[in-house]
Amino acid sequence: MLLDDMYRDVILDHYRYPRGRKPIEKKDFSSIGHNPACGDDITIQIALENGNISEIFADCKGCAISTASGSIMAEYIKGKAVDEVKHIAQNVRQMLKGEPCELPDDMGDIDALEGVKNFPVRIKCALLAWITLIEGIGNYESGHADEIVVVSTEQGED
Amino acid sequence: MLLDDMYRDVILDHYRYPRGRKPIEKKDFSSIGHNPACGDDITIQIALENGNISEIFADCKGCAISTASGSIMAEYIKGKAVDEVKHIAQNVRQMLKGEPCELPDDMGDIDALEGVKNFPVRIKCALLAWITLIEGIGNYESGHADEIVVVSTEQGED
Amino acid sequence: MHTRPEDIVITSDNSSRLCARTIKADFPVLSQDINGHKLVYLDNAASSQKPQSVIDELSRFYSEDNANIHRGLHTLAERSTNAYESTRKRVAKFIGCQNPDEVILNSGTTAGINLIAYSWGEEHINEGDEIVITEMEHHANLIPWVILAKRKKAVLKRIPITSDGRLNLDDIENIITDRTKILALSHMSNVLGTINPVTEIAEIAHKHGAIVVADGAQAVPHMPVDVSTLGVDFYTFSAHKMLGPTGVGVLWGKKELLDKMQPFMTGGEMIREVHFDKVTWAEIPHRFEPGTPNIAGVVGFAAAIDYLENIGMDKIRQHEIEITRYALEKLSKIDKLDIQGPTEPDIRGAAISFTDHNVHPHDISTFLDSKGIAIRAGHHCAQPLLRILGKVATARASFYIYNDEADVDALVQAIIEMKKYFGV
Amino acid sequence: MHTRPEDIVITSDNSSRLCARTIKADFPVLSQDINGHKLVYLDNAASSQKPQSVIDELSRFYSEDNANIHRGLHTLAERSTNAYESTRKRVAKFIGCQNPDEVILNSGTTAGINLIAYSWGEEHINEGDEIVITEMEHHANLIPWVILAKRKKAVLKRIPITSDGRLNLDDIENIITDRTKILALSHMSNVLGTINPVTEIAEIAHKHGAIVVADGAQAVPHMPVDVSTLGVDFYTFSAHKMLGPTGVGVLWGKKELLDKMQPFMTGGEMIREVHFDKVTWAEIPHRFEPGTPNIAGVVGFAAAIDYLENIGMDKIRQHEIEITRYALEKLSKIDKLDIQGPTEPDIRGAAISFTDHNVHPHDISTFLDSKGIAIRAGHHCAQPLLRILGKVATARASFYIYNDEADVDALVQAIIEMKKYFGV
Ligand SMILES: Cc1ncc(COP(=O)(O)O)c(C=O)c1O
Ligand SMILES: Cc1ncc(COP(=O)(O)O)c(C=O)c1O
Repeated sequence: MLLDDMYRDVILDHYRYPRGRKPIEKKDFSSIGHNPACGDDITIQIALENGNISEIFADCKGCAISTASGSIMAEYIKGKAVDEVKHIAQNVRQMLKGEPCELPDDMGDIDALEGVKNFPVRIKCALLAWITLIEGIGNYESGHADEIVVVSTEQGED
Repeated sequence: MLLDDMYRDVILDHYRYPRGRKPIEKKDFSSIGHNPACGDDITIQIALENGNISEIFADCKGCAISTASGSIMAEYIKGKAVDEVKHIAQNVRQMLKGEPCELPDDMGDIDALEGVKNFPVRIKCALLAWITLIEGIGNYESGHADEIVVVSTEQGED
Repeated sequence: MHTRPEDIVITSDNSSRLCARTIKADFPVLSQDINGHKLVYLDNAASSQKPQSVIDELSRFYSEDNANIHRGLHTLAERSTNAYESTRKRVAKFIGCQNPDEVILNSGTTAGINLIAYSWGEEHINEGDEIVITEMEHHANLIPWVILAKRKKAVLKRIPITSDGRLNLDDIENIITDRTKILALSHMSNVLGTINPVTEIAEIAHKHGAIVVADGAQAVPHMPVDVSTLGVDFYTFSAHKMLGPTGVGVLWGKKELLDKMQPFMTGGEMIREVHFDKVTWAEIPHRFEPGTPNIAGVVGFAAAIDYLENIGMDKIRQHEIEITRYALEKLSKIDKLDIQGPTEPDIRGAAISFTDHNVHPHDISTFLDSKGIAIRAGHHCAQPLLRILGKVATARASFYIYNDEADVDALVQAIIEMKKYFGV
Repeated sequence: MHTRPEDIVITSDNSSRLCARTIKADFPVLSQDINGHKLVYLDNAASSQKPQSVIDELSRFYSEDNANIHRGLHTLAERSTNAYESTRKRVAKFIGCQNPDEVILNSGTTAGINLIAYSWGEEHINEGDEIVITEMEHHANLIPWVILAKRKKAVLKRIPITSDGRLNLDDIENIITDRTKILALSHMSNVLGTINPVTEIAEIAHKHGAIVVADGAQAVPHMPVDVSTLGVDFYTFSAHKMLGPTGVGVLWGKKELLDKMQPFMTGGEMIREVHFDKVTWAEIPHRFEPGTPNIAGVVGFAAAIDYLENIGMDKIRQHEIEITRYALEKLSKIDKLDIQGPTEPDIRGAAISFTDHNVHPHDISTFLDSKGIAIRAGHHCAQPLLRILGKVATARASFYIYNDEADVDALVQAIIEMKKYFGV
C-alpha cells in the first residue's frame, strides 16, 4: 500500500491549510452534505456574478481526504462558469468512482485526488464535496436556491 | 452398528404378530399416545378385575420398534396388579432413557427392548407405549378414567 | 482451487452426462465407510455435502482475510468486505439478477420467507385479504403464512394437488382472486419432487395484483433458475443445499418492492442515522442485513457456486433427469412399494419419496443405514401434505451431482434385502 | 486438536499471565505481513480471529459428519445432531446455566435481541409502558427497543453516562419505575470498554417487576460470565467475537419466560403439529430455532469454547486488565490524544476508543494500517453515544488473548509517527 499515493503532498497541504474557509457576505445558493457512515459534514455557500462563481465558502468537517477534497474544489471552481463547474464536478465524481470521464487538461489540484481510487473505502470521503456541489447547483437551477440540500454519500453512492 | 441388536428376533416376532390387538368389551380406562415427530399412534384400553389387569387392547400404528414395544407391554402386564404395572412401566421408561432402574427378574420380553438404547433416535419409538400406559394409570388413579389422555413423546421426553 | 476443469469430465458415450464418480472424489465426506459399507449419501434434499474447494475456501478465509465487514478501514476488513460483496454479485449473476442490491444475504430460506411475511405482510395484509399457498409447501413456506393470516384475520387458501403430486390448476381462477395479496409456492417440492409451473401461476396472481413469493430451496441447487424471466417478486434459497456452508441463505426481491419495505430485524450496519427517538434506514440490501452476518459462510458460498457453474446447471439438471428416470424405473419394479410424485422425470427433481406396504419408513431408514445408505424418513417438514397423501411418514431418497446409477442399484438392492429382513 | 495444553504456557515471572506469543502461533491469520509489517490485530471488539483448532474442526465436520440435524435417522444425521446438541450443553456450562434447554442457538447477538423484542415485547409492552436502556448501547441493543417503543407507544428512557463513561445511577430510582417493563443494557460497552454493574441495576429493575435483557457481546469473550448469579432474565452474545465461526450466536433465557413466549420466526423443526389452520409449537429451545441452523458453525463454536476454557476465563480477564492498564498508561502520555471510558482497568475491558485533536479517526486508521496495525474507526454502531461524547467518530484499539505489550508499543509508536506524518 502506498500511503503517500493517497496522502500526496498536495492533499496534505490542502488538509493543513484548507481554502475557501472565509465566510462570504451574500450567497446565491448553498448546500449541506453529510456522510452518515463517517460523520463527515460539508457546508457550501456560493455567490455568483454573471453566471460565474465569484465567491465560495466550503467548510468541511471530516478526515484529511474530505477536507482536502473540499478545499481543492473551492480553489478550483472559483471564477469559473456554473455550467462548466457542473460538468467538471460530474466528471470528478465519475473519475473517483472509476467510471469513464472527461476532465479538462488544466485540472488544478484535482488530479491529486486520483490516488484515493486505490483506497476504495475512502472514495466516499473524496466524493462528498463534489456531490454536495452538484446537488446545490441542481437545486439552484431548478429555482430552489434557498433550500438547504442534504445529500448523503450513502444514498446511491455506495 | 449391530442392526440385529435392536431388531432382535423377539422384537421382530412381536412386530409381525402383535399381541393385544383383540378389541375388548368393557374398559375401565384408556389412553391414547402420539409421537408427533414420527407420527406414531397408540390406543390402549384396559379392563380391571380386583385391581388386576384382566384385559388389554393395545393398538399401535407405527414402526417395528413402537409396535413391538406395545405388543410386549400388552403381553407382559396382563394379569398383573395395577400398582405393580405402574412401577414396572416407570422403570422401563428409565431403562430406555439410560437412567438407573429396578426391573423384576422375570421381565418377560421386556429385556429385548434394551438393544434400542444403542439407537438413540429410536428410543422414543420404544417409549411411546409405556408412557401412554403410565399416563392412563395416572388418570385412572386420579378419577379421570374416562378422559382420553393424549401424551406426546416430544413433551419432556426428548 | 480444488475443482480443476478436468475434474468435471464427460463420459465418452454421452457428452451431456456428468461423471459422478469423478465428482465424488471432490467430496471428502463421501469417501468414508458407514457400518462397513461405502457411504451412499441420498439425503441431499435435507442438505448437500461440500466439495474440498468449499472447505478449503473457509479455511483460507479464516487463515488469511478474516475480519468484520463494512465500516472497517484496515486491510483485512477491506478484504473481507470485498469477498462478501463479491459473493453478492456472484449470487446475482447465478440467478440472472441484474442488480446485486436486490440480493439479500441471510441465514437461509426460512429467514427469507419470514422477512417477507413480517415486513411486506405486516404492511399490506388486511382483514379479509387472501393469501394463497399450495398443499405441497414445506413448513418454512407455510407456517409464516398461517401465522400472518391469523394475525391479520386474512384467509389462507390453497391450491390442491393431483393424485400424482402435481398442482391441480383446474380451479385456479376461483382460488386466486382480486382479494389475493400474496401467492407463495415452492418451485420444487421437497417431498414429491414436483417442479411447479411457477411462471404460469405467477402470471395469474399478477393479473389480480398479488405479489408472488417462490421458495427455491429445492430448485436452485438442481436446475437453472433465472429470476429475470421466472416472473416472481421474491425468491428464496439456502446455500447448504447447494454445496455451500450451513447458515447462509439468499432472499432475492424486486428493487421496487424492497425499496419500500420496512426492515424486519434491526441492529448494526443497516441504518443511516440513529437517534434515541428516530432511526433512518440504509439503502437495500443493507437495510435487511442487520448485525454481523455469516461472513465466512458467505465467502465459502461463492466457491460452491463456482463449483456448480463449472459443471453447468443445465448439465446438472440433465444428470438428475437421467438418474431420476433410472431410479423411478427400478423402484417401481419393487413389490408393494408406493412412490409419490410425478412419474415423468422432466417435470420433477430427484427427491423421491416412497413407502413400503409393510415396513415403516423409520425402519426402512435404519435398515438402509446399516448398509451405508443415508436416506431420510419422516414428515419432511410437510405435515399437511403428508396428511393429504394419507401418510404419517415417507422414506425419501434424494440424489445430487455425485450420485449415479450404482447408488440407485445399491438402494434398490438394500430395499429388497430389507423386505426379507422384516419378513412382513 | 491443535490446542495442546502446553501451548498455553505461563511466563516465569507471573503465573497469572498468559503467554500471548505462544497463543499467537495458534492463529494462522496473525502470522502474515500487512503492508510490509507483521500484522498487529487490534480490531477484536469487531470480530476476533480464529485458532487453528476451530478452523480444523470446521473442516473435520464437513469432511466427516456433515448432514442436516434432527429427524434424521442415518449415521451422519445422528453424528451432526449429537455434535450440535453437545455444543448447546457446552455453551450452557460455559455460562453457568444448569438447563441446556435455556440455550437458544441462533445467528448472533442481533438475532437474539430482536427475538426478545418481537416475541416478549409484542406480548407484554403496552401503551405508556417504559423501556429503559442506557446511553452507551450498541445499535443492536438500541434500535429494536426504539422500534418496539414506537410500535407500542411506549416510552423509551435511558440511563445517562458520567464523563468518564460509566453509568450514572444517581437518578436511577426515577428512571426505573413501576411502569418499566424491560431494562436492556450492555454488560460491557464496545466503545467505552465499561463493565456495567448489571447485577445491581437488574435488582432494581426486578424490584419494579421489569425483565432484564443484557447484551453480552463484549463481555462473554473477555471475562467469566455466570448467568446463574448475574441476575438477568435474558443474555445474548456472538460466537465470532470469541474465537468462534461467523453466523453463530446464543440467546440464553430463563425457562419460565421462554416457555411462555410465542415463537418469533417460524418454519421447520420448531413445531409439534402443523395444520393449515392451526400450528402447535415444539418445546424450548427448538421452538426458537426454525429451519436449518448454522450446523457447522455451531460445531466449530464448541472448539472455540474449548480453547478459551483451556486458558481459563479468569486468566483471560486478568491478562486483559494488565494489557489495558499498560495501554492506557502509554496512550495517555501521547500529546493531544483523548481517551474515552473509565481509567481504572478493573472496571473496564480492553476496547479503547481514542481521538486525536487534529487527525481524523479515519486517517488514523488508514495510517496505522500502513504500519500493519488493524484498528477500527467510526461510530462503532453507537451513534447516539458518540453524539453524547461530542464525536462523530473515534479510533478504537481492542485487545484479546493474543495481544501483548509489544502490540501496545507498536500502536503507540505508530501514533507518534502518524502525528508527524499529518503534521497538523
Ligand atoms: C455491545 C455489542 N452488542 C451487540 C453487537 C452485535 O453483535 P452481532 O453483530 O454479532 O450481532 C456488538 C458487536 O458488533 C457489540 O459490540
Ligand atoms: C422446499 C423447502 N423449503 C424450505 C426449506 C427450508 O430451508 P432452510 O432449512 O435451509 O431454511 C427446505 C429445506 O429444508 C425445503 O426443502
